[in-house]
Amino acid sequence: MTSLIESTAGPADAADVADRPAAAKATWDAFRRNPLGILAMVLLALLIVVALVAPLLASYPRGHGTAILRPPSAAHWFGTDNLGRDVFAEVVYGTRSSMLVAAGATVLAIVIGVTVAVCSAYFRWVDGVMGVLVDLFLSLPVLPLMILVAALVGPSLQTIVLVLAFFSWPEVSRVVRSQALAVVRLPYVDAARLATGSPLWIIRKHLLPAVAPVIAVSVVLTASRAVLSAAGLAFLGLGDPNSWSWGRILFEAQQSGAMQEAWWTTLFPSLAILALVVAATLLSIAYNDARDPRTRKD
Amino acid sequence: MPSVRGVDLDVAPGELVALLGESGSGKSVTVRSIMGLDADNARSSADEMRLGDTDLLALSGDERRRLRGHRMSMVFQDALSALNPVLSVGDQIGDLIRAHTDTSRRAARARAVELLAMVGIPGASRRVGDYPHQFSGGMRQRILIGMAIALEPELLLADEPTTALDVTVQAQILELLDRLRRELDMAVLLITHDLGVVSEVADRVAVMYAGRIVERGSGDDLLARPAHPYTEALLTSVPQTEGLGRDLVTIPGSPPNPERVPPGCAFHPRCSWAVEACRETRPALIEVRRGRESACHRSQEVVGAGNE
Amino acid sequence: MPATSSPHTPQPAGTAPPGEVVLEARDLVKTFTTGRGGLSRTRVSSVDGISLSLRAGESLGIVGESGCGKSTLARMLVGLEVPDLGSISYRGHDVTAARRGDRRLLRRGVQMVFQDPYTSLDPRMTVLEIVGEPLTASRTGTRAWRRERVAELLSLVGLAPDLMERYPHQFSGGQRQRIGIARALALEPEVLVCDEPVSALDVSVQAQVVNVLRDLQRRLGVTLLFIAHDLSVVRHVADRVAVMYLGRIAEIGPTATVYEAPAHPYTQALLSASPVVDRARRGRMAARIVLDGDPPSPTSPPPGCRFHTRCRMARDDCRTDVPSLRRPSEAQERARLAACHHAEDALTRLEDVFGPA
Amino acid sequence: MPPLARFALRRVLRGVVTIWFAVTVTFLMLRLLPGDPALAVATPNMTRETRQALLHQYGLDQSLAVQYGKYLWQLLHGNLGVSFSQSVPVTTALMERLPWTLLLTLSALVVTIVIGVPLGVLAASRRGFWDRAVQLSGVVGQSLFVPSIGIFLLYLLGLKLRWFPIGGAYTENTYGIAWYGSVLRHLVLPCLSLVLVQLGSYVLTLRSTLIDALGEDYCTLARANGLGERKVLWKHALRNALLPTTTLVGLQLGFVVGGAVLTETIYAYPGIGRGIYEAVTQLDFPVLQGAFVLLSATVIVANLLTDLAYGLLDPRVRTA
Amino acid sequence: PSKKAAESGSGSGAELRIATTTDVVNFNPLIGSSRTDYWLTNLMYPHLLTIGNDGGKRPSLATKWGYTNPTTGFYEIRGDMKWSDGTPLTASDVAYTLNAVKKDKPSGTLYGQLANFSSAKAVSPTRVELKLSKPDATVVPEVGFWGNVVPEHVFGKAGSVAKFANNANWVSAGPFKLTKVAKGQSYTLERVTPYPFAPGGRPTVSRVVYKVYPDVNTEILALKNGDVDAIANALPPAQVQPLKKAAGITVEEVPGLGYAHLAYNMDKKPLDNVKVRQALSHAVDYDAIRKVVLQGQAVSTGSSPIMPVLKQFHDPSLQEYTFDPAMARKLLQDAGYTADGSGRFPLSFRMIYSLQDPVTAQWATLVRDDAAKAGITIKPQGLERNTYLAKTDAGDYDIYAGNFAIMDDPATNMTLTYLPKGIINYSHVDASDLSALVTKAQATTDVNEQKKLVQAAAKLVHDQVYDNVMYTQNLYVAHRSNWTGFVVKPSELLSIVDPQSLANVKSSS
Ligand SMILES: Nc1ncnc2c1ncn2[C@@H]1O[C@H](COP(=O)(O)OP(=O)(O)OP(=O)(O)O)[C@@H](O)[C@H]1O
Ligand SMILES: Nc1ncnc2c1ncn2[C@@H]1O[C@H](COP(=O)(O)OP(=O)(O)OP(=O)(O)O)[C@@H](O)[C@H]1O
Ligand SMILES: [Mg+2]
Ligand SMILES: [Mg+2]
Repeated sequence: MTSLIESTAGPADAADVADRPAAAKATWDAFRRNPLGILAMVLLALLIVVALVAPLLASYPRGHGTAILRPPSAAHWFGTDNLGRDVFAEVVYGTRSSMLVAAGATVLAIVIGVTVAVCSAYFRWVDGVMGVLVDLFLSLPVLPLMILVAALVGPSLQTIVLVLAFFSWPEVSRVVRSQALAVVRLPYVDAARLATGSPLWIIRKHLLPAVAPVIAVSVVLTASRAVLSAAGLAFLGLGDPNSWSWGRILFEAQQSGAMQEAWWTTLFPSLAILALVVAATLLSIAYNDARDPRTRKD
Repeated sequence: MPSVRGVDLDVAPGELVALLGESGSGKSVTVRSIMGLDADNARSSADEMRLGDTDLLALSGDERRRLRGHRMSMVFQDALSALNPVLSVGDQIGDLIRAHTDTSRRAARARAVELLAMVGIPGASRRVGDYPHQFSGGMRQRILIGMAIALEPELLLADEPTTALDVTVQAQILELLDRLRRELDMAVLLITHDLGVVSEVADRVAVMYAGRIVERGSGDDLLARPAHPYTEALLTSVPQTEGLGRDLVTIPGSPPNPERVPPGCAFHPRCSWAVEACRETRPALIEVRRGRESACHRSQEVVGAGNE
Repeated sequence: MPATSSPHTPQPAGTAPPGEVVLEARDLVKTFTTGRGGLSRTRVSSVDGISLSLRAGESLGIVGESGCGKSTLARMLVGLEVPDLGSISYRGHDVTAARRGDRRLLRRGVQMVFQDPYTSLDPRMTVLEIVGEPLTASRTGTRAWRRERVAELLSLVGLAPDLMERYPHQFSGGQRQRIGIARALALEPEVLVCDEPVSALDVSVQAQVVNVLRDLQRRLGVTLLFIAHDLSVVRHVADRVAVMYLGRIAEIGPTATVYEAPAHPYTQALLSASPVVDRARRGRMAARIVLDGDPPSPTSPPPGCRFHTRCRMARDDCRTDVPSLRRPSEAQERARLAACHHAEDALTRLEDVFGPA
Repeated sequence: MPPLARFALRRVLRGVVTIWFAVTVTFLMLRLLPGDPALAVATPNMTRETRQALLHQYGLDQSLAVQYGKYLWQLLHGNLGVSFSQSVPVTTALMERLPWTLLLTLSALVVTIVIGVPLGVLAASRRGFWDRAVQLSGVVGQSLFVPSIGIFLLYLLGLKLRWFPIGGAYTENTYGIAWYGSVLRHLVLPCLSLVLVQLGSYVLTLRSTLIDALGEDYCTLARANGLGERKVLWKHALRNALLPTTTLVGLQLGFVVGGAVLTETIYAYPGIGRGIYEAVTQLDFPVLQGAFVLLSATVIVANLLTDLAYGLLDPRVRTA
Repeated sequence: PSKKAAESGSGSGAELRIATTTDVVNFNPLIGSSRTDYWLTNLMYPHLLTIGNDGGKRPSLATKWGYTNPTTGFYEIRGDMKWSDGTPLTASDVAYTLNAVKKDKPSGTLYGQLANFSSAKAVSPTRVELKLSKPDATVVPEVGFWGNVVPEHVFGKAGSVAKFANNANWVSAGPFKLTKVAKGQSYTLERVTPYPFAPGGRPTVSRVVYKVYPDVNTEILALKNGDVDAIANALPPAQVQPLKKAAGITVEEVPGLGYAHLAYNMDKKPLDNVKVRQALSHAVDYDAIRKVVLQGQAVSTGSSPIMPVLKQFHDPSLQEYTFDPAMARKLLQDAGYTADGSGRFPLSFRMIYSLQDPVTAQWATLVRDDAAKAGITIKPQGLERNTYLAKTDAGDYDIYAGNFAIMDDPATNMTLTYLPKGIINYSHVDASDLSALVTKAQATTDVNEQKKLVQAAAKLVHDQVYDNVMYTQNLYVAHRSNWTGFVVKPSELLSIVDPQSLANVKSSS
């Protein structure tokens, strides 16, 4: 057999590529080539901008208007609700508080979840206790419990944030822990153990940076799940009645009985929820794909 | 980005050719191209590729597929990951047999038992229904070999079949391969980076560096009188009894990054023989003497030095 | 490539006069419990009654098949793992329990070089941070001083100090392994435990690292524990060698003795099975000792001599009695011990290993 | 002890701990957070005296420890107590609802798997357009807000097209075949929206694990052995890729059963999720506690089943 | 058993399907608290009295009622009613019910009416006499209206009526009897004969099915879709017009007997100052609330606790507080407050309301915004129902916003609302002149005398802002137009699903 082979292949296929500092550029390059990822990022950025500059886009929807349950028009892009308020303004300000809630809950959940995860990955004995606790938490029916707590404590922004965080950290912890466990088993952590006796040092210098990408993905997913859960609570009448959130618009539409006929009162907040969650999910997928050298190439 | 360039190989029936090269030098890519199993992101081209009198390049994808496992087969480096963990060993061998021949399920299984016995799995008939994880590393490798020879192929490509194994088990496997190729008159292309293995079993040797074959020749000749500085350096850097107490001879620098292969001779930055010409022109693989080819501007001198 | 000696070559603290025991292990036993929960919970006997002593300045090689417990032993010796039974003492201090104080003592005195140069360096740290980590973490010295020290260490292992701002992935395997060695040296340990430091490297690079280690030993008087599965490398590096089989030491003694006259059937098989780059001896393929079967699983090690299942010389007593490490009768080999009931017998059949001379 | 018995014992033990945890969490939440069940059943004309009597009747005037001890003791005897608001045993109140939730979630699961596996395979094997399309719709589905999609489906398929009834689990006063037919018709919309919402995660998981599996050596070997791409995909890769999906089923089932609140609410499906919501509004402590016990039990059973399925699929577990 | 599915169309075999938004919580009418409980149990356990559109009591099971002396009341009841198991419904059932409730203290409304009641006795099969512990004119009409009569031969066997679930084997005195329950889904009731208030003693439809929907949106969908024939709940104001226009659907107007109000907690500091309360009263745009939130479906009560619908008590001379921020500011200045540069007074009030009450939830924000115009800060605090109740009970609010479903009898209601110990005295008013008037009105059986007293009390409430009654809401319910013969009764509790209404309704298509 004779053969003359000319073969071409892509860049080196090393599993640790993603972890290199230089990989940031490679990740970004790959990310840039994913239209869905870019779309998601633009969408997310847009929503964030809307949240930030809400006062420039619309005045805070308060009081009542005269035109009640009017379909979308030039004056009211998204129509008006049963008190004649501008649905567009409601959605704009809803973006603000929905994102605020998501951000607050996510920060809390991430802090708790990551702390627990990293500690259980590093300290065996913590893992024993916290591992069981996380497992137990994960087997609790989350949404019903959220409803219960929100109902008992009384709905307010703080309550919602706390409730969401309280029930989201175990999932964060689960995901981060499995990654952290893999990292803890890596020889460079052993090497660090031989270099210093301080667990805090190792966690701070080695463990946290290594799980950072997982945390990043976790942040996005926790936030998007928080948006859905917060909307769910609001829809059941357990949202903060004093700030506009997408869930509250839907809840009020439901309360006024206008849901089906006045489609604009439900369509736009629903689309907003969808847009945020889809954007967040796509972003995390695109980021993961870009980070993983195996999927990076296509 | 090319990771393998202009590789020319031939293996005769019953012959064991060793393809030697460091990690990343493109050995596996070569094997995959021969099998027609390029990764999604790889493209390979060849001027000529034939198996016996079949022109592989002229075949359609499906014809090529039917060749695989039947007339040419392959043994992988890591037997644990190469065997499907959720299918029984007998099932996997049976799949192979039934993919190429019109065999009943039962007959395929019987053949699987036969093969397992042939590669030295004790209690083959009992173990044919077992799953990969239930076998030891050496047994798995033997199972892979059994699978590869199931349809008595003309060509067997063994990609580092013993690297993951201990020396004692490695010896078993090498012996098994050696025996089978003689019994079945197979052509074997053995990929390895272990000079010891090459020295033990190879009839002919091809040495790869940075995606190219830099030297070829019969085993005895090549190992005794390397004609390429890389082969030479490789041989001297292996700790040997003779050199005890002395520092090992090292090759300075490190293997090139496939993304930035140096111009000219890829080995020149590490080569103690390097001259100006090496930096600019890539030496072709040319015959140094009968049955010996080397890709070095100074092959003659290198061989000569070895002869002293 | 020998390292260029720098003007301020660091001397390990309190270098012991050669011959004195620095690190001693007695009857170490380590068993792991494994299993993905549920049904498959099993106990793995990883190290079973190993005693060793390392003398200042010597290099002890450990060889053995994969999974025989080499790494576990190494990890216990550096304090990464606590033995179930047995004791470890460093310079006479019992450091087995790995309490805080013990750890600090051990860390200063015994350091480790890891097998895989790719995963043993944090990809997110620069060389400066990696090598200087032991110093930074303990807030030793000023920043500038640490920089100086890292530069020194790098040149000690033959790396240009101006590479210290780079990240590990910008280095080749051999260079990385040298970074690992430099890191291990940062605390000026007396003992360097090297767990297969060259196994992951290509032959062409392996030699560089082996040379660096030998050079360090010569110049700094570091005591080396060198683990490998490649017999030829160990032979090159080690003054003494220990052969491990399934968690126990099969044979231990001066390198030359063990390689030239192995007294344990397992050592013999190992030596005979190792491919040698020597075409002249190619023909022995058929003649050599090829062990039957596979290594037994450490989850259910065989009783008696653990090697008896594959031993060509196994008799009844091997199946029941655990052989102790003893000196085969010949008097001139006082330093060599073998754990075989029939070591004398084995010594008479050496031609099976090397073929007829 | 034989390994199987030990395994069983461990599982049972874990189940007991899980239930205990669920009970305790709920118990403490109900007692320590504000909210007074006597007020929940209050009418404007209720006097303080009546409230006191009610609290006494509910046993809520005892100390926390006593209440907790009593509850656990009762639970040990399989007694979940008596509903505050309905005066019937909690078991009765819950068992009326559980079958509907199980019907809904299990049928949604079956449909999801039946649709999800081919979609996942399609996405993994036809990279490019199909992959992106499946991926995108999976993500969109996953991101849908249940009430939103519910409103839409009810409006479109319920009111405008009149294909499906609005709310409920069956048509009253139908019998025999007609009854089963009506159950099916009522099931379609809630099931559809559950499927829409959960399909994405299954497809995406399956897709990525399939892609991983297709790149594994064993698939390369299968190809090297001359097996057709279809066989490689469906026999070699899929079997392996189904494992993580199985885990997901186990993880999600409990979640879905509890999370069906919104679906059940929007479609007026008489399941346990809505039962919980109603119990919350009435602060019916025993029913709430019972419901969480029941849901935890469901999760445990679901995990046990997935473990079994995992064992069937993965010989590494089965034959260990 | 294979029965035929819903025989739609005309005739006596028809089935009436009614939508509701909540499940039955409890089948025991003496405990039950949800609306659906009330609607369902009313079809089985008769009330002694019913109510007219003016709030006046009308005969039902009782044909005559009154007082023989200030501490003895009586009911004369019909002799022609029977329980569905054949046992006649007699005065002893009535006496049993009242005595059992007094003894077992079930949580329902009835027990609250029995404060001054000591015992009842059936003096004949058709006459019950009530002993009162002190003179109280409200006991007979209120107990008669609120209380269901339950069968002694069933409930008597069950031990305490406060714990009896009554969840199977129902016995009914008509017009319908519960036969099948599917929690979360539907309740099926079958016709009971004879039923004296039905034409020919036989309810026209053979079966009534209550179907449970999650919310009014779905109910409306189901009504349009034909899945149900009527919706029991009152429509949200915004849905009245669209449904009136919808083909095949009839919207009925139901007089409201309740009112919405703001109660200023006089235990909390500046709210004990009448000027502050008056300022607050002038800082609400009542008209706008009625026009926008209630879509004009509400009427002013003239800021009086006696609604116009209660014609015999109403005092048209009381005028509603005007929405007048300037006036509010002036009143506050009189009270010694000064506004800061931006026109804000240093006054901030926390106003609680229930999130489950959509109408209040909507106007709560309007109240806040109106008050802001007068420089007063109001912070609305929407609460989940249970928390709302808990806070209400604890007096943990500055302003209470809410509404009462039925305030049919001024004297009764004033004792509950304005006496210091009154359990719905949410403004915590304790004024001796008001208390004196109310107490006297409660004890007076003379209607004219009582009218004078309650009007005087109402004027006090109005002038001193002991309570700020905002409006009484007219309710609307919808049914499919092919159903006719509904008898509309006031309040959402009765509306078109009152037993007498359902006994007469028929399908015409
Ligand atoms: N699928 C792929 N995508 C991108 N690059 C690849 C791929 N496969 C191989 N390469 C690159 O091609 C070069 C040759 O790889 P190959 O696997 O043939 O080396 P090798 O000689 O077999 O090495 P080893 O001894 O480590 O197995 C390497 O640089 C490798 O990174
Ligand atoms: N953390 C652990 N948990 C469970 N089992 C372990 C652990 N570490 C080691 N083992 C087991 O102990 C035995 C000895 O392992 P060890 O790593 O010491 O072997 P080794 O000689 O270093 O092998 P290799 O040459 O492959 O590195 C093996 O069977 C291994 O599976
Ligand atoms: Mg390879
Ligand atoms: Mg090891």
